[in-house]
Amino acid sequence: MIEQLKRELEATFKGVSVTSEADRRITVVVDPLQALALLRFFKDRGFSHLALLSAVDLIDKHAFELVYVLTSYVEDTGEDAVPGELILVVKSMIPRDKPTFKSVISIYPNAEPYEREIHELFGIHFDGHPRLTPLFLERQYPIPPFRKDFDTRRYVEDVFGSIPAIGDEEG
Amino acid sequence: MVNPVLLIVVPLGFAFLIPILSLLSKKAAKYIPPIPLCFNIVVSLLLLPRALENPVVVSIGGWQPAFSINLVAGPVGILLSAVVAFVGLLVSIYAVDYIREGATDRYHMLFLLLLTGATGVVLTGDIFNLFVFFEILCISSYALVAYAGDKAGIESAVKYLIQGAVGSSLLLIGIGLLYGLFGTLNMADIAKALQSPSSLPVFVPMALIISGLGVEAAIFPLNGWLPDAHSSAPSPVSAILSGIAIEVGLYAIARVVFTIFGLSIDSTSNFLMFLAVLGILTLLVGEMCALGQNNIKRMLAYSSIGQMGLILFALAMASSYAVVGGLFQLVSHTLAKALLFLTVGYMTYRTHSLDVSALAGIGKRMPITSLAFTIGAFSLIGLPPFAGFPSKLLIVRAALATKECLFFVLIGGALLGTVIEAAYFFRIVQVLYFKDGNTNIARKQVPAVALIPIVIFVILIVGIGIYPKFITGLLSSAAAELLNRVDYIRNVLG
Amino acid sequence: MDRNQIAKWFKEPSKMANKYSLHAIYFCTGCGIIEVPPVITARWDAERFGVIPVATPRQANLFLITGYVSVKTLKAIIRTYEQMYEPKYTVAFGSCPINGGMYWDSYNTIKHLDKYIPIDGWIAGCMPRPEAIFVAVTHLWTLIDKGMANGYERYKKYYRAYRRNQELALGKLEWPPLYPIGEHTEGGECD
Amino acid sequence: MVGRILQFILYPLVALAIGVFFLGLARKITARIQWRYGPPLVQPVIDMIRLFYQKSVSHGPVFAVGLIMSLAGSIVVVLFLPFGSICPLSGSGGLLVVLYVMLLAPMGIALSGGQGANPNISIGISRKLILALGYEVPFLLVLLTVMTHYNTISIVQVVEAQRDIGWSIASLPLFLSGVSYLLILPAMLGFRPFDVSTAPQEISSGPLVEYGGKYLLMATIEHALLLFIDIALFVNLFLGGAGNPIIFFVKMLIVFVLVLFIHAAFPRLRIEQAIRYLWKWPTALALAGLIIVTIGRS
Amino acid sequence: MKPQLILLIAFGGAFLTYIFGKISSKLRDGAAVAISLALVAIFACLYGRPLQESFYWGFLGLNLSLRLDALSWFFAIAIVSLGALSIIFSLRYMRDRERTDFYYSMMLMVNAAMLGIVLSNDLISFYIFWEMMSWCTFLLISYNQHRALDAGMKYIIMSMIGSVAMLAGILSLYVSFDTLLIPQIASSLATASPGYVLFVLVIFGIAFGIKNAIMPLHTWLPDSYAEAPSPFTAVLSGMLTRMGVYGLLLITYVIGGMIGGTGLGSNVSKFNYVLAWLGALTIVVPTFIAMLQNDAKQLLAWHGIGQGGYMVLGIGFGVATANSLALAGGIFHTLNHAIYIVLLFMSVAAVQYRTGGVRDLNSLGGLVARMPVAFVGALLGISGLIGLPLTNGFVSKWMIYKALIIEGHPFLAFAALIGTWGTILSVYKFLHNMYLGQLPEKYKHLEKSPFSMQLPIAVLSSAVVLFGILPGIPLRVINKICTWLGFSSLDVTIWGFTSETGTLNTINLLAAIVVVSAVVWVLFHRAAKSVVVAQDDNYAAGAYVPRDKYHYTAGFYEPLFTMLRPYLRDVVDEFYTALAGAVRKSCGAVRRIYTGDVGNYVTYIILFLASLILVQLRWRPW
Repeated sequence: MIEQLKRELEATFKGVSVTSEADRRITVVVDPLQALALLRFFKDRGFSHLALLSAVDLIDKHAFELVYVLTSYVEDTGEDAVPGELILVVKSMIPRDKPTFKSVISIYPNAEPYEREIHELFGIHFDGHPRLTPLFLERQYPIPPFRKDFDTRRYVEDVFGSIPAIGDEEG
Repeated sequence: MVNPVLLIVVPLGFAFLIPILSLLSKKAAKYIPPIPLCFNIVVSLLLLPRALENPVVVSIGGWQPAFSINLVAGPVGILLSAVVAFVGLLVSIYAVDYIREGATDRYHMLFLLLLTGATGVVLTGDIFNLFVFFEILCISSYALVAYAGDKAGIESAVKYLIQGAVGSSLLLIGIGLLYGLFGTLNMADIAKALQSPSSLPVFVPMALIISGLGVEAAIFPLNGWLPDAHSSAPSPVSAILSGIAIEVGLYAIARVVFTIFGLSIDSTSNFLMFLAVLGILTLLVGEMCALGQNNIKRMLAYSSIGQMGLILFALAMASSYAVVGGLFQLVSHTLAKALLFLTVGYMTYRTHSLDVSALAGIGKRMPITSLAFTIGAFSLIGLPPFAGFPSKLLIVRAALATKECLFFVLIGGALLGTVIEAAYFFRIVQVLYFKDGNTNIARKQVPAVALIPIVIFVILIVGIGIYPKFITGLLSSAAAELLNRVDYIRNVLG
Repeated sequence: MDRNQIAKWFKEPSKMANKYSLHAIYFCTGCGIIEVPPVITARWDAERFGVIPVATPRQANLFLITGYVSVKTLKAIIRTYEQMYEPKYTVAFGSCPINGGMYWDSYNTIKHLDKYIPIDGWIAGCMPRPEAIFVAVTHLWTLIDKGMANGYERYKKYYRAYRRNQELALGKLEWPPLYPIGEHTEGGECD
Repeated sequence: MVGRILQFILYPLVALAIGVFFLGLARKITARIQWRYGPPLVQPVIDMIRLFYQKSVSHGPVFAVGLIMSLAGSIVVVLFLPFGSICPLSGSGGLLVVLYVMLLAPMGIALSGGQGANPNISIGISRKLILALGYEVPFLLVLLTVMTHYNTISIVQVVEAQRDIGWSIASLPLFLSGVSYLLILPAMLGFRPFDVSTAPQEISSGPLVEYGGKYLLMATIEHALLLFIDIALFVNLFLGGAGNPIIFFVKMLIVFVLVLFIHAAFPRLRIEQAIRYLWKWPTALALAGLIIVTIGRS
Repeated sequence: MKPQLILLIAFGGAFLTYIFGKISSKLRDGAAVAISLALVAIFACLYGRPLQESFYWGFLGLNLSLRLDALSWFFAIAIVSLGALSIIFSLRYMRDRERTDFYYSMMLMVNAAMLGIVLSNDLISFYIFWEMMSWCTFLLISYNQHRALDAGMKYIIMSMIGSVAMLAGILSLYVSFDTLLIPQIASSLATASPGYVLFVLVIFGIAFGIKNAIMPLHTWLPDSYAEAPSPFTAVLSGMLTRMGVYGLLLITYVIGGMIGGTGLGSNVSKFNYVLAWLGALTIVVPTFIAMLQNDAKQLLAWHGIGQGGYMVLGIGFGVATANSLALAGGIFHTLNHAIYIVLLFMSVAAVQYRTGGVRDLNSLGGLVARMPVAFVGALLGISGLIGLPLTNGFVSKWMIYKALIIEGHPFLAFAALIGTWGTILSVYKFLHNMYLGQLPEKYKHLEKSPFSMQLPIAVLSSAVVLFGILPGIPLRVINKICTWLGFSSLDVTIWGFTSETGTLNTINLLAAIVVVSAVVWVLFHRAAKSVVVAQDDNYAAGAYVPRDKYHYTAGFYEPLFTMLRPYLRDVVDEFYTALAGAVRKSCGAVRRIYTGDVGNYVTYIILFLASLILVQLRWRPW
């Protein structure tokens, strides 16, 4: 079933690499332009559950890697499907200097909070997203905190350190 | 000194004067009719005191009773002719301004003819004479219904003509049979010669006459023509038709039933019971048809059928209270229905549509007319301060006084009819006053000429309502005259 | 425990009553709240000392701040503290409110809680055991006795500094200041 | 005359003392049932003294007036109930007046809560009134049974009648209504199976959310008096209301402890479940009692 | 001072105001107030003096006459004073509405018609004034156009059915005794057959039942109260609907001699016993339906029906078992209900006036801060409605309950008591959603209600408390009415009742409550001070909820409604609408007879004739 999927992928998308690590886990690396089409392709195949959307800050490659983990609710995903669900990991790299990507809410509606979180913590802008408002953090940060170039100790020092203790300056 | 014949001759003369006058000046024709009607009122008021003791009997042409055509101007006759003349006068004043387009002189001539027919029917003591006046009445009303000249008017006039013709022919056959049996045309003679009305040879003519007159008196199965005729005729005409024509028909039935066939006296035949049931049936059918109606004139026509049913029921009970109540209801219905038709005439004229919802907001635009309409409607329902209340009171009391359970059921039906009547009249009052609409019409009163009759009607209704003693005296003597047949015969035959 | 010395009751009833009727507001601020259920139930039974959890700050006079304080929770803590009324005491659980504890370098936690609200008692330990809570309570009694548990007076005295620190940490606060500060109350009328 | 004035002053204080003692007993016994040591019996007194000195929040005049009205209502009801031989206000209206003056307490709290303008309060009050409607149905049936049985509307006469013919709970119809009264007692006192209107976990103690120092003090006093009233009414109507106050107090204690065990053991019902229960068993029993009494009487 | 002079003033006043209205609105307002106050003064000084005057013979030989005695004085003073208060109230309420002179003249006309009913000594004038009252009310109900039209239609049809039934009843009395003077009928009715007495009772019972909205005949009331202009709703609910109660009392007078006892009396007591059970039903069901309403005036309207049940229960039970306490309770409750329902409608109207006609309970709140006087009026009104001690409702309910229990009818008492609890729930929802809770943003700057509205509210609130504390004042008059109706008199004192089966002493109650409240207040103020806090400084689990999002009074008793909703449908109303639909459909069917084709009509004529002759030939019936 996995080979059959692999053949179909290569047939429809050019420049996509499919590798399968464990027995029921496939990693597909695709360039950002075709990412949405690929996700649509998988959705039609029955992978209707977006388990996780996360980002990886590859600071040395000056890129962010967006990782979509897809599974299917239904046991068999095709006629001769192997019993037990199949986990798909779709990765695509976007340049670090202008981190924008298209929102997948149209395909997977439940991606909305994930995209807000990634926007807040990595600063990746998802255009087409209804409201990219902050989700967890209370304050504004110069550099989104999860980026590797964000020095947390220095931030703590100059933000919290600068707040004087009560009672001591009045003597 | 004053001869009742004048009551018929003067209006007839003036009626034929109008076409001649119209050759001279077109406009003059519309001022003619009020004159003979005033004359009639004066004459009948003069005759009234003499008629109260005993009816004035006049035989035209001097022949003996068996052959002569004689008029019996008793209290009933005088009362009704006064009412006919009075209402005719007011409607003619109203028509002066209302009837503008079309052959106005022919309208006024027919109008006078209709009134003479009505007065004749009321006064005559001879059944063939009754038929002649009845024909004058019907033919002039056919023509008047078609006066408007639009498709609906002509079509309903033709229908009215056909049914009227059938009715008159039945009446004629009945009269012929009676004449064959008794050899005389004088009502008193026949009454004297007739023993038992239930024997077949007498019953068939009675049935024929009653159905013939019934067509004109709008009794239930026979009144197919009324809704179309009254709704498509111009307002003054339908005022006269509803106000006078059907009442006169009903009077004729009463006269025939009471004096000629004397059903009230002999207790064996309960034909009157049948008439009472028929009356209530007419009432219920009339009211129920009016409820769902949204063409205002058809609604008023149906309510006339309802009221006729009530009067027939009252008269058919044949007790003194009942007949007084019936006549009182007849008078109050004439006043109220004429008022309603006159007010509706101008309202629909102003809003150019007969639909009830089109009358929204007229209360603000034409305050006096809509107030008059409301008073007329309340009087028809029988609410206290207006004329309808004492008459309905008398009828209900008479029904309850008979102590028979059939009459209890019938009066229950009558009261149910009143509730239905209240339902649709209050709906119209709501539409008039409490729905906004017709803001485009200028706030202009009805022209003065039309305002006079409306105000007089209102004064009369409220006056009689508050102080009914005003006419109850006249009514009780009229009822007495109608009921006891023997006095009638003695007076006429002397 | 001088609860049943009647003479003391008559001398200063409010101080004694405050000592032996500490109603703690049941407000889960951080990881330490898992310690409170065993404290108030069968095994350690805080009710012996008159300490019971209550639902609203209005009824409470003891505020247990249990565990680390994230920036978002600080807003709720300040709001709740201001809704309690004198005399009120706060006890901070664990090392995180003291100096940030193991989250000393996290961008999202408050390091020194006493910069924002006055604290009367500290319990060290990365989640102190229930016995430590009772030590704190008894320590609080002595503080009340000596009149040193005056967090609420300090809050009133230095309210302007507290308010400034709070707005430094949290940005503009929606609710008006508790005590009239005067110069820079933007808009909101003080109550 | 002096005796009566003394009664007027002392009786409410005694009632309050008993009520507060019951509160302390409640906390102690529930603790012991939960295998805990539990606070001293005088803990409620300590809490009240602390509340007396605690500052508090007010939301406007009605916030205080409502509470004063409810507390005054409860105290006046206490004056109507015979306690052993003392009964200050027996002569002015009897059970009907008690029934209507008892309305003042929930109405007062509802009024003052209303001005508190807090969603928890409104939900609490609406639950409190629905629950009240729930237990009123059987409660009214019970009172009507008693009144029709003894053909009087004054409690004092009911107590005297029981003195010679024995406790009314012994006679069959009144036994049914006595049991029905016991079944609805937890709902009237606001104890655990039915404390849905002041549930700390769900609606952070319902109407008491905004009550601070002295307001909470008044609420606790009112709750204490409520305990006294409902149990004293039960003892008077069904257990013969003893001659001297001591026996009266013992009877009240027994009834209270019985209710307390239910309080300590049962989890809280949802409001629909509470209503469905209240309108099923207690109402059936009370109705049966009333029918038997009316048949017996006519 | 002859009675017909009073009526002349009343009716003349109505026309006068209409004419003044044409001149200037100020003059009209002054005239309306002057006339209504004059009437109040007249009746105040007519207290002790019974009058008897027949004034008009002209009406079909019937003699119309007026009288003034204890019963009619009691109702007259209530009508006149409530009329005056509502006129004063509507000075400001109707100021900027159109067609106000029509409104004022109709208000005075309705008051005059009610006076006519109460003063009339014979049934015809009674009927005349009854009809005038009906159609004046119809015109006033339809005043607000739009939805009010259907309410008006429903009202007028049901009251027409009632008055038609009454007309039949009156005329059957006239036919069998040929007198319509009430005293004479009373004497001659004693000799009538039991069946006939039952017939009279049922006919008049229907007419008065419709007007007093007893359970099966109540459907017109909620819409009319809700849609009529508020000051008129006050008069409508206060006194106009209670003409039904006056009618019932009139019937008890007419069948005076035969209460209790066998034969004729048994019929009377059976009828009144059924009436009492209907009254009990009318207490319970509408009160619980009232809980469902979200419109303030609908809620109060349903309570109007419920409280009407108390009166009917009191009077019906009192007559059935010759118990004067229940009868006095019923009559006293009529007065009390009139006072506090008018008070409540006025406070709703004051809120409506200020908030621009809003009366939906889910969108109001927190108005106590902005309209304190209206709040106090509403508070006293609802405590009267519930019957809290020290209010007038309490005393009359106490009388009814005591009579029911002592006479051994616990189930009737149970229905009434459950009605009280239903009232508490729905009335608290009314007060809470309208006055307490969060003040919405848009009503932040609402001004107080104007003085001309506060005056009637203040007067009525003091009346509620005064009659609650000193019930002796009205009870003395009611006692006279009971004796006049042939019942045993009660030993009434200024503060309540003394009787061996249980006394009521409102002064003790007042003293106890006042002293105890003082003590509690002192304790309250010696404790630590409390800080007054803004309404949004509220505990919300630490979060700060912005102002306009904090409104929450919708769906107050949702858990209870989910259980009770299927049982609380107004089944009677659905039945009536179905009946009306059936009538309209049958009318449509009847109209099809007139097919419009002349062939049919002619065949009708011939068929009629043929059938006439055929029937005569075959069976010879005639």
